[in-house]
Amino acid sequence: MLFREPETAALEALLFVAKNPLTIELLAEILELDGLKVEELLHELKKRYTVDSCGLKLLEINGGYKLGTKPEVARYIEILYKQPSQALSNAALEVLSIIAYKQPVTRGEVDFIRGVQSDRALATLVEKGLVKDVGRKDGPGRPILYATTEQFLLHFGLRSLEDMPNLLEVDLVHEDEVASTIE
Amino acid sequence: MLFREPETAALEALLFVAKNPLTIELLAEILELDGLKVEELLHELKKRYTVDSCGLKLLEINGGYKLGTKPEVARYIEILYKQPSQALSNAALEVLSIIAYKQPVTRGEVDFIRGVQSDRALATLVEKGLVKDVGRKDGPGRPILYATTEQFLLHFGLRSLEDMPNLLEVDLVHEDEVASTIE
Amino acid sequence: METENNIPLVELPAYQGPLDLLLTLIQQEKVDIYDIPIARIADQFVEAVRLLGPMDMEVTTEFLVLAAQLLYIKSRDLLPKPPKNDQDQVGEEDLRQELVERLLAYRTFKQAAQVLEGLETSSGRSYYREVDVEGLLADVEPEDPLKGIAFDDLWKAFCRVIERAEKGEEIQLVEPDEISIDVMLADVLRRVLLHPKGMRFGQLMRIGSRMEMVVSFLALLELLQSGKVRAEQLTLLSDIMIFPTKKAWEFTEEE
Repeated sequence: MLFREPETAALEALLFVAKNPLTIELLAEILELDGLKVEELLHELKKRYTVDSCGLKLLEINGGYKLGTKPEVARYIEILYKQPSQALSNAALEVLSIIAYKQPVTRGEVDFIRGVQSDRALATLVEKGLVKDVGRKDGPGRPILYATTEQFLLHFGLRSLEDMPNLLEVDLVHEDEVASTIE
Repeated sequence: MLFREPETAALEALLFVAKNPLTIELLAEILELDGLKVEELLHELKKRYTVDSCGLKLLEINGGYKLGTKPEVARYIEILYKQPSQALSNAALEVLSIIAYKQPVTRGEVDFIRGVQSDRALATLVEKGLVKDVGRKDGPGRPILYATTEQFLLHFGLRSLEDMPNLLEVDLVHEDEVASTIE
Repeated sequence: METENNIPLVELPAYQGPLDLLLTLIQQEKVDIYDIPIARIADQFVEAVRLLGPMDMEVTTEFLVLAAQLLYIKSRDLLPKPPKNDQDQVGEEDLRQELVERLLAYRTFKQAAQVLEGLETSSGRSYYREVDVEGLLADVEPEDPLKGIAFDDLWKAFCRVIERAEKGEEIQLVEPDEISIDVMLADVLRRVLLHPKGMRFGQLMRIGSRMEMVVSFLALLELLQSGKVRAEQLTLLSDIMIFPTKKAWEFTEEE
């Protein structure tokens, strides 16, 4: 056979127990295979999961791989968790989009762009693990800087921040000018 | 035909995310199937996992079900989670040597002998299981007494503390200046 | 152009903020964001804020600040234009320009938020396992923390401690006549403690200044008196040996 069964099994198990996405390099090291072979096995796994009776899905994120459940079965898991999925509010989405495109960014900068206080929305995003504190900005008050998390990428089905849709070029230029007036 | 693909997928996803084993009753309720049908689907999953290229396993724990990894792949998981052991610092070795010879001994005593604070080194040794708290010394403040652990003896192949090379013997081996002053 | 001064009924229940409201008004008017008819928009804005009714104070303040800004720009517009070189002219242009830029930036992110919302729906919801690393690690034998360390290494570490005590570096840094008996007491005791098999008297009296020797002798006498060390002399002319006693350890934790 073309495929190495024990290594495929090990690969699946590793993805199952890993807390963070696993890179091909790390997998290659643990499995004692070369990177190409690991990619092949990952591809094989991905294919295996496509069958309808399978509830799992292989996700690529920030150059790493992770197991998750298929979106089709989400409603069952929400019953288990007794948590109907709550869509993010418009305010939260606005704050999130500002952080996503301008990260790292302070609450004051977000407030300025939105023209309104964003503390509640920001707290919700932090609580949901979509945004996190990544340090402090130099300058008066040393305000906290926020950035998006891996959970953010997972939530929106993005493989990395580069996958984010481009903002209109023109608007971005203006937006930068505004940003410079904030400092 | 016999099997319900979407429900099997949902079942697998539920077992995948579950923190605690899920009972057939609960699964039946979430999947809106009767218990017998759930058992059938579980059986189907179990069979699917038997192939060699699969690293997962259906676990039955206390009448509940969840997913786990096959024992065959355990060694890979160990590699993933094995923390590279950090070499002990010189400070930690010094503290360990003092505790080995003077045990039971308090932190204050170790500090006094070394002429420097030893709290960090001592904490490391306790965390690594080489040194342990063996009670309190009578006297003001009733400070904690530390002694070496079984793991310490095991490492050096000592059956008991009496087996520790005593200072005098070790001195004979070392002809350096320090040793010769001890006599 | 001011024929219909009646305010269009704004049917948006909640604005994300004053910029959101302003943007909505501009969109309703179908005017260019770079060429806002300030007078009309300002009036509509003020009216809309009035209609928004009771909101919490902070939010209201933000709407009022922008309303005031709009009215200010409007009032400047209505005044006869001063000569070109006047500084106020520049000030007004700046205000307008800043407002446009803020609106554009806000609009960009509002659109981005809508894109994210779309992504949220289209990507579907995946769930992940909460991995219990502690539990997994419980089954994994931890690596020997002493890996690669021989008993000899431990002994060498102990020698370093002894060496440092012998050097007594803290004391040598101090001027001899400033040596306090307490410091010397600790120094002597530390060295005796490290030699449980006894230390020769001569060895204990380190070569140093006369003062240092005197003080260390005094320290030794005090240690003898308090019973923390004892002295032994096997024959009349042999070395006097100094030993730590059980009491030697009683110095502790009072620092």
